[in-house]
Amino acid sequence: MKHAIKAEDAAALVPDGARVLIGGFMGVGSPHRLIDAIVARGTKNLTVIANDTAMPGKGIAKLVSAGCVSTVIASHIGLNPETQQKMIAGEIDVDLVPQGTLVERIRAAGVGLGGILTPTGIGTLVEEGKPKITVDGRDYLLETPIHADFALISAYRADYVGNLEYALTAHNFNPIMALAGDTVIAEPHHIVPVGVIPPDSVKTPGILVDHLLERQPDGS
Amino acid sequence: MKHAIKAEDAAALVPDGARVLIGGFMGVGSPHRLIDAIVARGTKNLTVIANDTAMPGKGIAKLVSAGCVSTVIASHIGLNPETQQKMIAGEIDVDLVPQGTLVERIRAAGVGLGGILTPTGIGTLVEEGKPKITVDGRDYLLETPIHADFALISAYRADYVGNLEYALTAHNFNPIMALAGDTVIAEPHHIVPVGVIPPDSVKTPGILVDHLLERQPDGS
Amino acid sequence: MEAKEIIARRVAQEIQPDTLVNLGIGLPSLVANYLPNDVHVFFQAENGVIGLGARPPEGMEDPDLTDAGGGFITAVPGAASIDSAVSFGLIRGGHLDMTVLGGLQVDERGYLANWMIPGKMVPGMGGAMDLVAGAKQVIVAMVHTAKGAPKILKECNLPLTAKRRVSLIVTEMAVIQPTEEGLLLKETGPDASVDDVISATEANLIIRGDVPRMRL
Amino acid sequence: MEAKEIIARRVAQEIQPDTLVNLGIGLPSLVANYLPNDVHVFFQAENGVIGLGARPPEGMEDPDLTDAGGGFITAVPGAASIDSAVSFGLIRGGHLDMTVLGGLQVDERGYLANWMIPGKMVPGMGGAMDLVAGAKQVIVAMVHTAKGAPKILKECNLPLTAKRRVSLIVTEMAVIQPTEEGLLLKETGPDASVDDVISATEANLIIRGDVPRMRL
Repeated sequence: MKHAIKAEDAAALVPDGARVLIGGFMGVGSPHRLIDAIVARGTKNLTVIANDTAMPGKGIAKLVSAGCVSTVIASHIGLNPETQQKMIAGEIDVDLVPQGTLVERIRAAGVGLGGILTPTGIGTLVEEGKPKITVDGRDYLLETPIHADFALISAYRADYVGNLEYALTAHNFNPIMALAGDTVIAEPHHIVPVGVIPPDSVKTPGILVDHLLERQPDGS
Repeated sequence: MKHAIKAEDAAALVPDGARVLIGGFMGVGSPHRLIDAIVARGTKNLTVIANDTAMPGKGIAKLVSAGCVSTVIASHIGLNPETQQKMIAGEIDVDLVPQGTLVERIRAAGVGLGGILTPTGIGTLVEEGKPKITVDGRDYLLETPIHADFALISAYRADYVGNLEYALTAHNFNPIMALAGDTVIAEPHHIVPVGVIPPDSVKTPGILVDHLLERQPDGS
Repeated sequence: MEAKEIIARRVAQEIQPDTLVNLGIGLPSLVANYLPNDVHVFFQAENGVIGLGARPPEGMEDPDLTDAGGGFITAVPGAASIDSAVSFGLIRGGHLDMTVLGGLQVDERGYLANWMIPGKMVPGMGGAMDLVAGAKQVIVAMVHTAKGAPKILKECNLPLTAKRRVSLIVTEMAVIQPTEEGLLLKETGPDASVDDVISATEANLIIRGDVPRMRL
Repeated sequence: MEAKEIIARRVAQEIQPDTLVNLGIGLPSLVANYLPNDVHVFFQAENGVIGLGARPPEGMEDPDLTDAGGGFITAVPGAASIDSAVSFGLIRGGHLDMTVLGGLQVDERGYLANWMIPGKMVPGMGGAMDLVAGAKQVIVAMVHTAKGAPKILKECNLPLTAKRRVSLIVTEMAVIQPTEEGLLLKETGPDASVDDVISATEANLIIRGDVPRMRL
């Protein structure tokens, strides 16, 4: 059983310079209270691995604006001009990875694979510096795992074992990232007693989750 | 929308010599009516890719007994002495693959990867003939995709779009195999109208399923 | 008719019933508006839903249900929520029948560039590289020229999205099919002659007999 | 006390609270019977459940809920159903705290052989290779000898399950920890002296000071 903790206590677990996976797609399904707590704490030099950096004022964009981030590994930063400006100004390193490759590299880290072979990126800038391997006459890039110290994820519903359910397009990277962080902190919308979530509805088994964020004090 | 078809009509789709993925683990979560229909039809020379060949009289074991199978790719045949006897007698080729490698190779075929690097099997007989690749100082085997002409799977509940839900340990290989057969035939316990299965409960999107088996005539 | 409407209407004709289709954000997303009512397809939003529905009525938005551009959507009956690994597994694994994408450039080889302008605009490739590498059919939907300059070139000078010949290029001026021999002009736009298309195109075009007009 | 009970009782002492544990079929599965009531762990059955519960009362079996041996089980509150890709993802990815497996042979390097006897018995490795390669701790639970012949050898002559040093060997005669220097005898069984263990073992054993008896 896990006791739910306050967002500020969860944020305090993440040190300066940590590598953090953050769930969400353009802010949908991101752990918003946890992000706010990290901004409030003023954590520095984070390497953020996420699909995108959202749009100004939302989700991961707040970490970028607050100067918490030194490196971004993402598939898309197009809706966040600030990330692009900081990249051009040399304040943030940005590593762009195709979305399907990004999620498979995170999964590989989570499930103990040494890498995967993907056709995506063959013949493009993405193949620079990567081994090319031919299988059955077709070329693939060898893409290696992306490990992280933390996975900061969002979920629809949790129980106190840490089992998680997700809603609609707020799944996105969250269930995969839950496999790949050394420490996994989940921010659920709801927390229910153990036994309420049916086994077939659990998408992240609780044994993967280290910390649960408590609900909002007002119950929302 | 898909019209549910009879087991005998589904079995008729599978020609002699086909490569078929069959879901199930020791018979749990196998498409039993479809297997019976293939046995009744007397299909020959199947290459069966499955976790195991169950135990005599159950599931895939019936295909082995009926002489439908010429090759088995599986992780375990220990509870089926008949498979072992036929292997020793040279009547069936058996390729043994570690269970976690088997499911990842099937997944790789289903999700368009050219292979995966796994530590499983390093330093054992399994590594014979396979490229060894070092990533971050650790050795991995390159394991290649396992494609198939058909995936014959079992599910708990379907709708007429073909969306599937699975129950408890009857998930096993079914959701992964649904990705990897050129033609996917699903045998559900129940079929419900479209819209009854919530989007978050769907584990195999209907667009992957080509044919649904009708319910038993007696409604069971 | 506006250029975008011509393009969207023409692309809509390419969509086959009972398929899975991914529409990119911007111009491609307009295609859904022109699908005949009796053609049932499932639209995928690569952020995680199969069975994307129309925009919800005001006040009925669900913050957990958006498309890949972040806009609110609904889900049709029979929809499925999927995570990003499954979503891109479907794309890379050849389960997506068609993707419709915008383009910056396409060339005689049928190669597409649509994800960056070095030194100027680096949004990232998002899902585009996977979509072009993995979808069964790739349709590029774009206006024919950019400020008068051709976008259909002998060879792309912007970084490629994939080294894969796209299936079809649809602009307001032309429908062009990349083939092994080069770019085949299949149709001209409602307001464009064959000569108009040739002069607005840098790439060589293969012209076989009479080229019909689009029927919209 | 029977050999199997000694082994199961002793292995149970190794299990830490709030961990994820996989018990192999046969002897290892007995370990669950000897876990103290106040130690909460989740048991995984690799065929697809986390939170394996006891055997159901007669008549309450669910054909869709079995363990890796095909026996009927129940699920504890907080259980999760998972597919084989997730199940082995957890195993290979280092999320499984402990696996307890049977053994045919273990050697001085701590390497385990437990999946085939060439020309005689080829059941297949099932999940064993992944479990030994991936679990944080690997405990081999087996009787010390087979028909009087040692099973703890200088070097395995049966095909290896993995080239990985297992964490602990527990038999009815001894608790042995494989180390970089070799096999360290940590405890003797309730009815075995150090000399008894040495003579029933082909491998060299490292013996440091007084070797305590198991406390069961």
